[in-house]
Amino acid sequence: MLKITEGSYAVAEAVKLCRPQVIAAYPITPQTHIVEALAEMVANCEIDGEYITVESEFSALSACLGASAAGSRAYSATTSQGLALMFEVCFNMAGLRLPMVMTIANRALGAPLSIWNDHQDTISLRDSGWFQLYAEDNQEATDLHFIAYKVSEDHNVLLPGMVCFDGFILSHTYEPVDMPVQEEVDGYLPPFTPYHRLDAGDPISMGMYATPEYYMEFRYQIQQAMEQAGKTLVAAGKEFSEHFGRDYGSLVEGYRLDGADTALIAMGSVCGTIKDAVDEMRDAGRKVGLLKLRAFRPFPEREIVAALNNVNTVAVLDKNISLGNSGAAGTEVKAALAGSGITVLDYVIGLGGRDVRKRDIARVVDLAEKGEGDMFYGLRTEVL
Amino acid sequence: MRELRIHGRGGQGSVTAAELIAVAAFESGVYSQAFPAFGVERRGAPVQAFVRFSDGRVRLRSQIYEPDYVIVQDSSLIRNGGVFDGMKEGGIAIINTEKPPSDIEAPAGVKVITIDATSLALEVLGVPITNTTLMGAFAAATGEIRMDALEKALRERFRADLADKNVTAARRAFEMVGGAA
Amino acid sequence: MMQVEGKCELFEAGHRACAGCGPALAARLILKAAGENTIVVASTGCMEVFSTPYPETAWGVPWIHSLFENAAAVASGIEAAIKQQGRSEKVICVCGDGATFDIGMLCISGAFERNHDITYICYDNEAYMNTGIQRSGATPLDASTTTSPAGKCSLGNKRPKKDLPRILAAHGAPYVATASISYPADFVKKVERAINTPGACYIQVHAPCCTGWGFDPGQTIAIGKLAIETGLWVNYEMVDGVVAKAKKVRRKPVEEYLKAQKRFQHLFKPTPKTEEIAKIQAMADANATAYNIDIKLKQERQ
Amino acid sequence: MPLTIGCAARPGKARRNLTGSWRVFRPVFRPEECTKCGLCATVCPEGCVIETEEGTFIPDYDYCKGCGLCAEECPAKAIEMVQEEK
Repeated sequence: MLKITEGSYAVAEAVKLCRPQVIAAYPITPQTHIVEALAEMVANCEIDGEYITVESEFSALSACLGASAAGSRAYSATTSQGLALMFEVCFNMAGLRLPMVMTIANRALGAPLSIWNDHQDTISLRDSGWFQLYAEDNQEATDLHFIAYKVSEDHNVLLPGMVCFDGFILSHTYEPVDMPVQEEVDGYLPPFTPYHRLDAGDPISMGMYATPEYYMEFRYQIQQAMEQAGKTLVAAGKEFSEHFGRDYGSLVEGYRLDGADTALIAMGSVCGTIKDAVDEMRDAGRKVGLLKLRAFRPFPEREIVAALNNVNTVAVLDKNISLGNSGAAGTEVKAALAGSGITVLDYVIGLGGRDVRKRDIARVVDLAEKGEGDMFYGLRTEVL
Repeated sequence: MRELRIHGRGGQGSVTAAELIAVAAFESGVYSQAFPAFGVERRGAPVQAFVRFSDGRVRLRSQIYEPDYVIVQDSSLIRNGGVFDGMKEGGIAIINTEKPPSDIEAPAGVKVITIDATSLALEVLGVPITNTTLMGAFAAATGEIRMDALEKALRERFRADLADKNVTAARRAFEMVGGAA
Repeated sequence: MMQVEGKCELFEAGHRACAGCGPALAARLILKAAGENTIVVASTGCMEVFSTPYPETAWGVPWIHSLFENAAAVASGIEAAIKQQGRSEKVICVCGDGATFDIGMLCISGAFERNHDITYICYDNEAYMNTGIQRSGATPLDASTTTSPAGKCSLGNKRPKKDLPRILAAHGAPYVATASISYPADFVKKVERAINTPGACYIQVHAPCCTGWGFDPGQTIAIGKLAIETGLWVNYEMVDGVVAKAKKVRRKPVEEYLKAQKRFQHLFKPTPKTEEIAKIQAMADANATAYNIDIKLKQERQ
Repeated sequence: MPLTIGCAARPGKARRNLTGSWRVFRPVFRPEECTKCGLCATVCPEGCVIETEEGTFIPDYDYCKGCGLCAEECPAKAIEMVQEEK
């Protein structure tokens, strides 16, 4: 049913519908509304699960790791510094091949301290073995939770997943969301069946150490699981559209790419602004389109190559910066399109909550068409 | 798509006003989007909140720079400047003040509606919280939200006795501005 | 006398601990006490490494290792999960003193404050043995380790051991105990009591390390006994924050304990550091008073 | 054997590792002097001292590392450590 609600509450409602058994989370701006709502749901027995009020994000994810290992569906949410504090557990959980879903209300990393949105937090964990999905709006943020649990718990995948949605820009925005009912979600997302679990009836040792004779093979296994996650995401996204009518059957989403000379590439909520800007530019006769990356891990290289085979120029908008190199998506798109003859330019944009307007998108396209790029876009040169 | 910018002070309920106007708009049959100017402002500091209204899903995520409508929760905010920035020709500004519209220095082409929301809120609610009153004025002045939809939104947000008072405040403002408009 | 179950050890032979390893004995005794209906959560450390090189696990019960410092948080999640699932297993953390006293304090404090139904057992060998004998918050005063070496200007570790049992008792832990592998029956009894006490319980078991402390592997039990007989280690129980029982001894001078270990040799050679030894003796005396451990002879009482 | 997902393993595999090869000194048990107290089995860090049908004890030399704790702690002094090779 379509209802108007805050993004955080939509996510909390989606999480509730996924029937989490153990929730462990630590409050941090701008994630707080999600965990407050979940705590209330547990307090009112709307969620039949345990809510652990941990003393740090590090413990939040550690507790989720334990819960998942014991065979329960686990959930957490965090952002920015909280995610950074989880760094070690993130790698560990993926290596242990324990499923769970975590919502990230994307936020910049300090210093300087910033509570505002960019993607530096999750991008910094792209190598951790978690699959990463980025939502454009609160409908997508809601829906991706059902898909993420299904994929994470699939025995061919067994990797944890992050559903990333932009802090404040989505988390604190009221807008209409079509929220499924419990029966519909139950029909799509089966109960968690652990591949193996800590169980005195069938003992197993988890988290052993691997000597050089084994370590690489275990890492290769995770890499294969990540590739499988791509396929399972597509399948689960298609199945989702059969159940709910909204299609997530691709790791990327093209918008008005037909006949486009210049393609923008972006992730998250800025894609909405870009779509409006593309419409205006198309109305003005400019051949511009958008390729939205819904998944950043696994990286949808094949899909990107296929979607962009007719464009001349690609402008990648990165709400992150790999300091000492360039934006993460820009670097990877360049690698994906190497040898294609397509010019790929990277624009670091919207860091730390800097607003991105339609006119900024148009200016980026201007720059790209002139061949100017690989830059921080929109710097206030007067303060430099 | 039409856009509303609300100017207020921390603690005056600007964010709640934006949310409830968005809810009422949705109930009135349009797609709406409400969000605050995300900040760390404390009580008393100038704050902004935004609402968009559209016949289709709202995709735009930037802040609002060229509003069709402005609500000013406290006329003292005018002297700081900026409340009318970027307002569209034919736009409507709803200002909480005892003064008549002619006393407000607004850009040409902007229709100014004034309402003494503070006195009305004090009379009906017993506290100078003006956001629900201004929502009623907004409904009457713009037609973006129906009064019955606003009433529904208020009743969903506030518990029974408080809801009654807020509905009364909104309705009184709606009638006052409706009469004037 | 304890039951002997040579053929069905839950902590199996084939592990790679040093010959004469105190912690290995602790692990065996823990599982003897806890039995099969147990989930063990381990920290990174000596025991984890010597017992679980893939795929050769020595653990006959469900066992998980995540990181160095998060065992108590992982256990919190496991406990919540099995409670939610209506299962009956007991959750036990088995972690070294580095993981417990130092890097894991945050997670432990949180888990104890929330009072999860877990038993946290610290096998205390008084330094980071896995990485080559570096000091921890559990290293005793004047012990020479690789990061607190005795030297021309140093007498070894500068501070006495942190009083972790009292810190955890102050969290409201219903049962806190210290034990020693040198008194296996007592240790086993305490583990049984802890796992059967609802809430977060703590046991700190003294587990001498022949390699790190510098003594002959055959002396592991004897060294542990000397720690108790000199009053430098006290075996006691705290129930709801109150010391309920402490093992009484006829105390020996601390020199007997110190002299037997290489880590304290600098207190005797080249010349005896009498004043420093007196400080350590004073610590033992203070322990004796605090826990009332001295067995008094009849004449003395008169 | 294919790798287990997540570097996990079932119990029983440590016993593949025959730590008896570490031994330099071997405990020799003299059952005739044994008081059957079982302390040797209790204190063995390997858990490789086994009770016989007679109630006396023998070490499992496949795993015994020769630490000598059993000999040291035996109240009857019924265990002697002897060098493996001279």
